[in-house]
Formats: sequence, structure tokens, C-alpha cells
Amino acid sequence: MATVKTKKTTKSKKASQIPVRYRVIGTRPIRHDGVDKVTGRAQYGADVQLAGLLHGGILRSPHAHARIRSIDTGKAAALPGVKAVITSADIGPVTDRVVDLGEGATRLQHLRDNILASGKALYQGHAVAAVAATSPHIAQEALRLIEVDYEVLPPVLDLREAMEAGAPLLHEDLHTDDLGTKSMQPSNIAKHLRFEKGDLEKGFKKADQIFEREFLTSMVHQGYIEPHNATAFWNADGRLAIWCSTQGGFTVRQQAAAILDLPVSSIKVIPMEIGGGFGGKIHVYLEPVAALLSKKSGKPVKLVMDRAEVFEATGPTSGSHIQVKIGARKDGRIVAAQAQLAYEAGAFPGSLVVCGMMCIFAPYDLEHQRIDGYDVLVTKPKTAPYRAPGATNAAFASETVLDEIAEWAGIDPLEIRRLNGAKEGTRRADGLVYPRIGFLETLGAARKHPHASAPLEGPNRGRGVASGFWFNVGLKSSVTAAVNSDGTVSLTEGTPDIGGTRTSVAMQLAEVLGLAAADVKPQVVDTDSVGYNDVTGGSRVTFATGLAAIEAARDIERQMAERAARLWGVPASKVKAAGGVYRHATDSKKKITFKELAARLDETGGPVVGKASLDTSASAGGGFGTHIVDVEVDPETGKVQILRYTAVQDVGKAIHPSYVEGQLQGGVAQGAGWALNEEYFYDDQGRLANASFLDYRMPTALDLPMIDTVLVEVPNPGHPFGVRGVGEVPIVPPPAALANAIYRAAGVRLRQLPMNPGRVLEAILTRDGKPPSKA
Amino acid sequence: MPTVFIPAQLQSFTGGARKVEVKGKTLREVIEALDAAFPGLRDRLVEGDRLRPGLAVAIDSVICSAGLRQAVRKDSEVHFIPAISGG
Amino acid sequence: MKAVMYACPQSLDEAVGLFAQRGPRARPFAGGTDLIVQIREGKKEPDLVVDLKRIPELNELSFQPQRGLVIGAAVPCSQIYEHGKIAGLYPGLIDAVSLIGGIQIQNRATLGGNLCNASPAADGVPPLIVHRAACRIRGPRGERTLPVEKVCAGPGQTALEDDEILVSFHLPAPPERSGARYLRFIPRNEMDIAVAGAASYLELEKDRQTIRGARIALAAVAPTPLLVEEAGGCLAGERAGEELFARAAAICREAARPISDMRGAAWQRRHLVEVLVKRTLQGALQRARGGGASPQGRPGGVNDGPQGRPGGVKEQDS
Amino acid sequence: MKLHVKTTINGEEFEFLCEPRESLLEVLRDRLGLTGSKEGCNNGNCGACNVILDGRLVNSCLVFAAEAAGRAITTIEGIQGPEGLHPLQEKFLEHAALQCGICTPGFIVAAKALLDRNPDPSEAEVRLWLAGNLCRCTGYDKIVRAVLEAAKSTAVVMEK
Repeated sequence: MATVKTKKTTKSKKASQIPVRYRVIGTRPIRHDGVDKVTGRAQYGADVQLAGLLHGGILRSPHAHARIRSIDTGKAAALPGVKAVITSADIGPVTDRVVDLGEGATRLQHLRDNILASGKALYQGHAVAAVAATSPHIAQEALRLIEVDYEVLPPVLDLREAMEAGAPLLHEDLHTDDLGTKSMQPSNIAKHLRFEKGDLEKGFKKADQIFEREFLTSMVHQGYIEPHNATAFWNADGRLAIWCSTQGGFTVRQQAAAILDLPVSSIKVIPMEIGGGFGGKIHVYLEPVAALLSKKSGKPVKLVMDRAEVFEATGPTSGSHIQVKIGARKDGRIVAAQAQLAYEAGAFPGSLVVCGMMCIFAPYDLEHQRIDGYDVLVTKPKTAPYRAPGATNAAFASETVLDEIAEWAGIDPLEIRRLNGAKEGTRRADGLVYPRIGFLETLGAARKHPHASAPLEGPNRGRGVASGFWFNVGLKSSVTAAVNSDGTVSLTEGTPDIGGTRTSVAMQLAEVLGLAAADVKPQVVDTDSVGYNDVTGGSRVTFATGLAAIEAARDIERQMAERAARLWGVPASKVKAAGGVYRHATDSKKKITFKELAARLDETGGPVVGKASLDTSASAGGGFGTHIVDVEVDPETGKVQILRYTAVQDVGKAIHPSYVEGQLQGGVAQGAGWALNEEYFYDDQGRLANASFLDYRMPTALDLPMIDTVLVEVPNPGHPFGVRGVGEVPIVPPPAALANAIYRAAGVRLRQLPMNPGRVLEAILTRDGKPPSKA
Repeated sequence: MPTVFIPAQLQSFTGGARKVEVKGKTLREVIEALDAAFPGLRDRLVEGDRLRPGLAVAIDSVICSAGLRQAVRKDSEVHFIPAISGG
Repeated sequence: MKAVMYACPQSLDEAVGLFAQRGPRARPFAGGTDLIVQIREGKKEPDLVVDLKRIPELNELSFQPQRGLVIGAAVPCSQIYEHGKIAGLYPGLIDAVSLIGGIQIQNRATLGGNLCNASPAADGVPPLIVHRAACRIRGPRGERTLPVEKVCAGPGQTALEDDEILVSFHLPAPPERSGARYLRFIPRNEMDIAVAGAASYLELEKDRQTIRGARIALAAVAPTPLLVEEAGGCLAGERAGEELFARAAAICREAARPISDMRGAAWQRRHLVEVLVKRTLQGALQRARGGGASPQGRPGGVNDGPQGRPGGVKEQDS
Repeated sequence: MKLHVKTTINGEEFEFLCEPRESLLEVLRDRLGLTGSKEGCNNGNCGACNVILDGRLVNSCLVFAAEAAGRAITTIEGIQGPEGLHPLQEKFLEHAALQCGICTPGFIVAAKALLDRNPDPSEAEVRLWLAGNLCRCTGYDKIVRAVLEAAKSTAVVMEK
């Protein structure tokens, strides 16, 4: 542990070389892509127009689980205007293998089968065939002419039933990886994982009280407003171009290459502006299909999902069943904690249960822990990450039990968190030891916030508190930055900008070079035009692409110093750069600004280009948030109204505070929707009954109050400006905070998400001895 | 000697031991030493000349990016963890 | 979307002619907020949509003390709540038209469409029922009148023949000391379909205590909007009060025949009907006594500010 | 069979041919190249396709293109005046009222329709008016503030 500390301290010293009084960092410039986005000029994926463009459509399974006996596409192909029809047979034979997609590995067969079903349809909405035609309407008409012979099989909709022996199997060849041992019988449980620390039994023996609780959460969707889209053109030279809405052009390239069995270099992915992702635009759905349709028709093909397709066939995040057992002493100290998390993977293995396992007790310093996780197949869409994937479900369980313990021990909810809170040096259940983190600081800031002590006026009102953690990731980013003769810098990035990261990255480059944010011209480019980049995800872009921009800026600074040296005829070592001014170390008359120097590049050796390609995995700082919420519960209807919300978070260093606040506010809104109304509502045949914005019920402007934010800045030692990822943490606490507030307002503990009016009402009626008769 | 934390799914190789100490100055050496002590472990950690897809290594709680060449000190802790990113 | 033709007749006769020709293959079209979606989803497959928005009779919106209120079937919701006179006289109707969809929908959606779409959850229909609206219906065989409560026959089914057009609604002028209130329950604060809805209408004697007459209609708890005559009947001649209202609410609860679906469970809907009937009776009573104030505020204080809509109508969900 | 439609968009006369089944949104985007109006749901529940039709805010996905005949339409492309950005657009930028930006055109068009009718709305009125527009990124806080600030700034201009 000591060694860890020392190592970190060294890094902090290095960081301190950059002045802490910033000129650009921490200011709020207008984002570089802003005007295009407020005038409607920004080009998103669905806006792509190409000469001769065909429009595609996808036929989807109406059944949750069915064997596909045959597909007859003859009538569809014969419809005038139809240029291509494909099924999984057009993907070609596959040798199954595990493909590494940079940020996760998956079986190629599963990757392909999710694009176009072969053999079995495994969820309602599973793609079965696709067409391309001269208009979207003709494509839709053609889909109706495709005849599929299904043998309908029983759906598997309930997580716990799916785990039972004898449940209908999704994959007859899938055996459980049970703590490293392969199960004898095939099963819907893909994996059983465990984290363990200390001696659980010993811990529980020290407890004055043990709390055992059980939680259920429903599958929910990321709910980005822009539907998935992809346009592909398979050129006669074998080069494939894909325009799409994605969190990562390079992951699209990698997945498409694997599915289509092409070298990555023959695919160029052009990431268009992206209308929200939240983890849901990492998996490919349409891109390879559009490519195959283009190959078959010889023309560019555009596929755009409608909203129902987005709900039915793209990645929601896992519904879950979580059991928590926590032992506490009378003084509020937690002595042992155990959890069992079962997460829905959907139709193919790969839920992010492991993230839930990592996060469930992560805010606390607990000696004895055991956490088991199960990855479980159900006949629902393959799940995808969703903003701090797995952590929100987990925190709903742990943070509401903690609230119960606080009440039992007679301790303030913020205080019990402080009492047990993790800090630098705390070892998590997964074994890792925290570097400098800011959890306790968020608790302190929450306590000081006026919201924490404001009186609650009126009946049926209550206040809840909860905290949350996300580890944040670094991964790989590459940028290039070219100095222009007018003293500006063109910055080329490969991480799609979903929430203002062009600007937050450009600001870091500007800070190092002593430029204004507006002097940097950032753009996100295609996969042929920049080095490899991992996805915009894991709250990593401002951190990792920012680090790359800082490196590129330093590269430019070195080169510019050399140019100044050349101008003055002195050795480069004599030139010192600071704040955009290059000075001779000893001759004070010799100084030149970045802008002046940029105008003289031609006479000193030609263009200057800075570049950086980094793997920043080592230093991503974990993030913590603590939320306070007031609600009013209508005891007659069970409806919960959010009255006031405050989100406190350790953000490390806010590069552009407005967009950091925006991340917190957006995370809260999503978390509140998940908490109160959002869910995948399946009928007993496994058909999604609410695949529309109307019935999925995401929060509107009228459902939320202003969301107050407090940015706590405990610098991440792994970043020269102290940046931590901020995007994911804020979705983690809201369901628990709301559950705790509902309890204090209405006296009922809700342990199932969503806590919609029906559930709250049922709990209130049951508490009053009048449980509803559901006959 | 570096301490290797054995994930639950590999503890069947170590007879249930959660932590073992092995010699090694690089991750490669550590894994070789592990495999010598607990035959078969290497194949669960390494594929060809690389870590298996989906697996990451943290040395002293820092996720490392140098693969099997990563340096390991005498008092280091080595953790094998799932490679994951986020939303 | 399957191919379809579009016609935009300028007169009622022209429209009637089109339907006489095409029968069930033609669909009337006004706001389009239901029909376009239904065609897009393949739930309705007309060959022809007949845009009724340019026919004068379907665009009438007028009030005269003798004649009462005439609302053309193609008048969008926002025009109704922006009409100076209607808001004061038919507050129960205003409650409903100002909470259908968002502003964008209210600028297109019509009461005619709301009724003829025949959704059990239509917000516009229960207030029309309690305000005793009659429908003027025109077809090739002439004209007829039908009380609103007789129009819906089941989900998506109406008593209109395929060649008939709903022209307008006719609501009698409200008597003195009358008032109405519509509330629906939705999980969010806007943009949802009612889990349950209730409209109550009360007419008081001169003492402002005794109920002369009452009507209560429900939404989303039966295959059609439901007029519960027995509930209204039990109020007549009685002194207004909580216990009395609870009795009417209990009758409504018994009359409800809800289903369970993704929007709510049957038990929840029955429970909500009781709550909503009590609340709307209180609201109707206040209005009948001349108090425009709403009985229940929207939690969260969002309705505490100035009036939400240009029409000056405050609206709430329950 | 195609229809010939004459209409006015952002103050200019347009003529187009379309099938009767095409929505106004489809024609704006695919036939006229006005891709600022976005499709988020295609059934009137998100507001990303908002346009102003004869002074009224509507979802262009729920309007047949044929209905545009003889009417006046304002799209996001027509909000900016010759003198520069509309105050709403400026305030959206200043207040960081957008993240991914896909809902932004719809919000700005909707807010424009609000301020045209009510130049000084309260927070509650703004929230109610914008309830038909979904944003998944911002939690609405900064959007509501931007609209309120834009109202203030236009009020100042009018006083001058």
C-alpha cells in the first residue's frame, strides 16, 4: 500500500509543473461545434445523402423465441424498386472464435447472430432479413412480402426462472463458466464470478444487526433521441465506407471487419455527429447489414431505425435481481457485506454484472466482503452498456440498505457514509487500492450545502441521500495538431463528440500552448485520418483524449521552441516557453509569441505538427458522487414528484464547468427516469408492449426541477490538470436517493425499480393493511 | 516477492489460495512462475504472446498497458481483472 | 407506410361524396395525430385520406347563449382553450383539451378525432359527455344527431357508418351554478395516456349546497368512455359533501371494468377512479360555486406560477 | 401518383413533388435537404421534428407534406436572421443548453413559438410548453435557463 502512495506522489509532483492558475481551464467558452448545432447545420448520421442512395429496412422477429425453419424472400425481391434482399446466409460461413474488440471480447458467432439471426430468433425484434430499395416506403412494403416460417418456442423472460435447471435454453451449446469450472449441463447462466475480501463469516459475527434485503430492477434503455443509423458503400475496389452514428469509429471498423471477415484497413468509418449514446452506440447493429446490402446492390445503402426498433432491438441495460446482506454495529460501522447480483445479459452472454460487482460496495472501506455475480440469458435484446453500466442497479440495493442501517443506528445518512467511507489506501472487494479519491469531500460538500439542512415544508414530503461510484477508464487516444500560419491550431481527434468534448479537449491543448480556446479548431475525423482511438465511453474522452492533446501540445511547444531558437540562431535549449510566449533564457530582448512564431514557420523549416498516441489506462481517476433529493408522494395515487435535487461530485478538475454540470444534470435525469417510470414492459409472450417514447415514459421538462450541482475538485493524480471522468457517476445515486426520499415521505421502502405510481401505491395500501386485490 | 491476487475463478488452480507470492521481474516472468507452481494457469491468463481478450492486469492497483513486458517490483501486487470500459 | 391517396375537399357535400364513393377504404383526417401513426404502423390501411380541415362546418367554433357551444370536429384543441368565452363556461372541457399531448399535439389534435379514434382513454370524451354534448353526423343518407356517450362502441369502434362524417359537437349553454372538472392520472406530468380519467359535472340549487343534477364520466377503465348515470343520480337532491362524493366515487369504482396493461393494472385503475371522482367532484363543486380555483395543485409547485398557456388556462394532472 | 405542392418555407416559396404518404418531415429532409429537423420517434412524442406551421408549433412527422400547400412553414434553418443568430440560439450556446445536439433544433423551434406568443414566460410556463420535446442529455436545466435568458434579452431589445 505504501508503495502505491509513493508512486502516486511522484506523479503529483510532475503534475505540479503546470501552473495551477489556468487561463483556459475552468472557463466557459462557446463550444466549437455550437453554431452548427443550434442552426440545424450539423450533419448527423441520418442526414447523409449520396448519389444513388438506396434505403434499407430490416425484418424483425415477431416472436421472442423461435426456430427459423425457412425464409422466402422471392416476393420481396420481385417488388419493383427493390434492389437487394439479404439474410444471415449472405454473411457467409463463420469459423467461430473469440474476437477482441479492444474493450471486450465476444464470440464471433454471437456478434454475427445478433446482426442477422441464423437458426433461432432470440428476442422480439431480432433481425431476420433486410432489404434495400429506392425509397424507404418501398423497403417497408418489401419487408411485408418476406415469408418466414417460425417454430415458436417458449420465451424466457424472468431472470430467476431463466437460472433454474429445466428452463428453456436460448443456446443449447452454452455451459456455465462457474468460477472457472465449466458446468456439465447447458444453462442460461453464462458466467458466475466472485470477488472476495477478508473473512465474511468472521465479519458477520461482529455485527449487532444483520440486514438482508432483495431487489429487482427492470431492463431500461439509454433512450438517446437519435435512432441508430448507418450508410454504407461497398466500392468496386473492395473498399467499404461506413457513415454512422457511433461512440467509436474504430470499434465499428473492428466489429464490421470481424463480422464481414475483412481486414480493418479496407473499411473506413466516418463517424457523423452523434445524437446521444450513453453506451448504447458501441455495439454495431446496422453497419454490417448496410454493407452487405450495398455489396449486393452495388449502391450506397442507408438504414435508419425507427423508435420501436431502437427499443426492441438495440442494447438496453440489464434488469437485475440483487440480494444484499450487510452486518452493522450499533455505532453505524459496517462489519461485513455480501451481495449476489444476477444480471440479464439478454439473448447473448455479456451483461456488465462485473461492473455492478465492482461498484456495489466501492464507496466504503469494508474489511469483509463477498460479491457473487451471474450473467444470465433471457429472450430479450442483447444488453449494452448504459452510463456506469451495472452500477446503478447495484447502488439502488446497497445505498437503500445503508439508509436503513442509518435509521436503525440513529445516525444521519451522510454521517454513516462518512463513517464507513473509502479514501486513499482503501482496498476494494476486487482487490485494487484507491489512489487519492474524493468521496469524503463529496459528503462534506453535501453536508454544507443549504439543501441538506433546508426544512421540508408540507406533508408527504421526504428527503433522501445516496452516493455512487464509477471507476472511469483511460484507454487509447490519438490526436494530431497542426499549427496554422495565423497562429491557430487544427486539432484532429478520433473520439466522437457527444457532449462537448471537442471543446474540453481543445481547451487543454490551448492551456498548454497559451492560446485561447477559440484558437484551436477541433474536428472529429474518420478512421483513415487519425491514429487509433477507443470509444467515447467510460467517461474517458476529456481525460484520455485530453491527455493526448496535452502531449501533442507539448510536442508542438518543443518544435516551436526549436523554431524560435533557429530564428535567433541559438541552441534550442536556450529557449523557454511559457503561456504562449517563447523567450531566450538569458536575453530578455529575445521573445516571440506563439502567434508571431506561427507566421514564420515557412522560414524556419516548414509546417509544425504535434501528435500523440497514448494508452492512458494507468491513470484514470475513480469518481464519486453524493446526491440529495426531496420528493412529495401523493398517498392516494402513489405518484412521486421531485421537488428539489442537488448533485455533488468529485470531478477532479472541471475543464469546462458548464458541460461538467450538464453531465451531472443529465445523469440525474436519466437516473430519475430509471427510478420512477422507465422499464421494459413485456407481455407474457415476450413482446415489448411499450416500445415508444409515449409509453416508455422518459422524464420531460415538467417532471424535473432545476438540478443543482456542486463540483468538488480533488485532482486526479494521473492527469496534469487533475481531470477525472465525470459522465457516468451521476446516474448511479438517483434511484437509491429517490427510494430513500420516498421512504421518508411515505413510510414505505421500495425495493423494485421502477418505483412507479402503481408500486408506490401498492406499498402504501399494504402498509395500511389494505393490500390491493389483484383479482 | 510480488504478491499475485488470484481471482475466484482461478482459485481452483491454487487450491483455494487467494494470494500467492511468486518470483518475477516482469509480468511474463510472474505468469511463468505461477504456471510452474500451478500448472495450467498460464493458459487461463495468456493467449499466444498476449493477455487473453477481456482480461486486464493491474500492478499496484494501476491498470497496465505494457502487456507481458510490464515491470513488476519485489513488493508489487498483481491483480487480474476484467477489461471493461463503460457507457 | 403503404401508398395512400390524399383528398382535401372544400365543402361538406364534396366530402360526403368521397366517403359515399369509397366507403371503408377512405378515412377522415383532421389533426392526424392518431391516424398518421396508425397508417405508418400498419394498423389502419386506407386507400384514401380525406383532409377535413378546409370544410367550413368542421371549423366552426362559436358560442351563443341560446344555441350553446358549437365545436367543429376539425377544430384543434389549442383553438378551443384559447377561445375567450369557452374557458369560463366549459372548464371541464378546457381541462381536457389542454392536457392532450404537448403543445405540438394540441395545435393539431381535434375533439372530433379524439372521439372517433374511440380510444377508451380519450381525455376529451368524458368532459363532452358530462357537458351533454351531441354530435352532428352527416352521411349520404342525410344528417343525424347522437349523444357523445353513444358514439364509442369499443376500442377503435364507433357508431358512425363508414360513409358518415362527424361534423360538430353541440353543447348546451351551461346553467347557472354549474361547474365541471376533468382530471386524469398519468405517471409523468405530461405526454402520457391516461391510466384513468374522470369528469364530473355538478349543478347546484340556489343554496349552493344542494345538488340539482350531476353527471360523471370515466376514461380508461372500460372498453369505451363510460357515463356512470347511477353515480350522478345518487348525488341529485343531496347536500354536497365529502361523504356523498365518496359514495358516488364508490359507485364509479364498481362500474369500472378496467384491464391491466403496460399503462396500469386493473386494481390500480379502480383505485384511481375512486380518487379522481372525489377530486373532480370537489373541483366541480368549487367551480359551480363560482370559484375557479383548482382543488389540487400539481405537486412540485410547477403550477404556482402565472398561467401556463396563452389561453390562460391552468391545467393539472392528478 | 405524385402531388405537386407549393408552399412557403422560411419566407421563400418552394415547390416540390411528393407522394401523398410522405410526411412533411420526410419532404423537408429528403427532398428539400433541410435536415435540421430531426426524426427522433416519428410519432409525435419527442419534438425533434418541430416546425412552425402558419404560426403554430407542430410535429412535422405528424403532418402530411400535402397539407403544406399554400401554408407558411418555419424550420430551424429559418430561425437565424440575416443579422445573425436568434437570441435563443445565442443563449443555448452561452448556457451550454445542448450536449449531443440532436434535440436542439426542435427545442429552439418550440421555444421560438413560445416567445412569439409569450415574450416573458415563467419557468413553469417554459417547462409546460417544452414538455413535448424530449432531451436525454441535459436534464432540461440549462435549456430552461437559456429560454428564460433569451426572453429577457429579447425584452431588452424591444424596450430599446
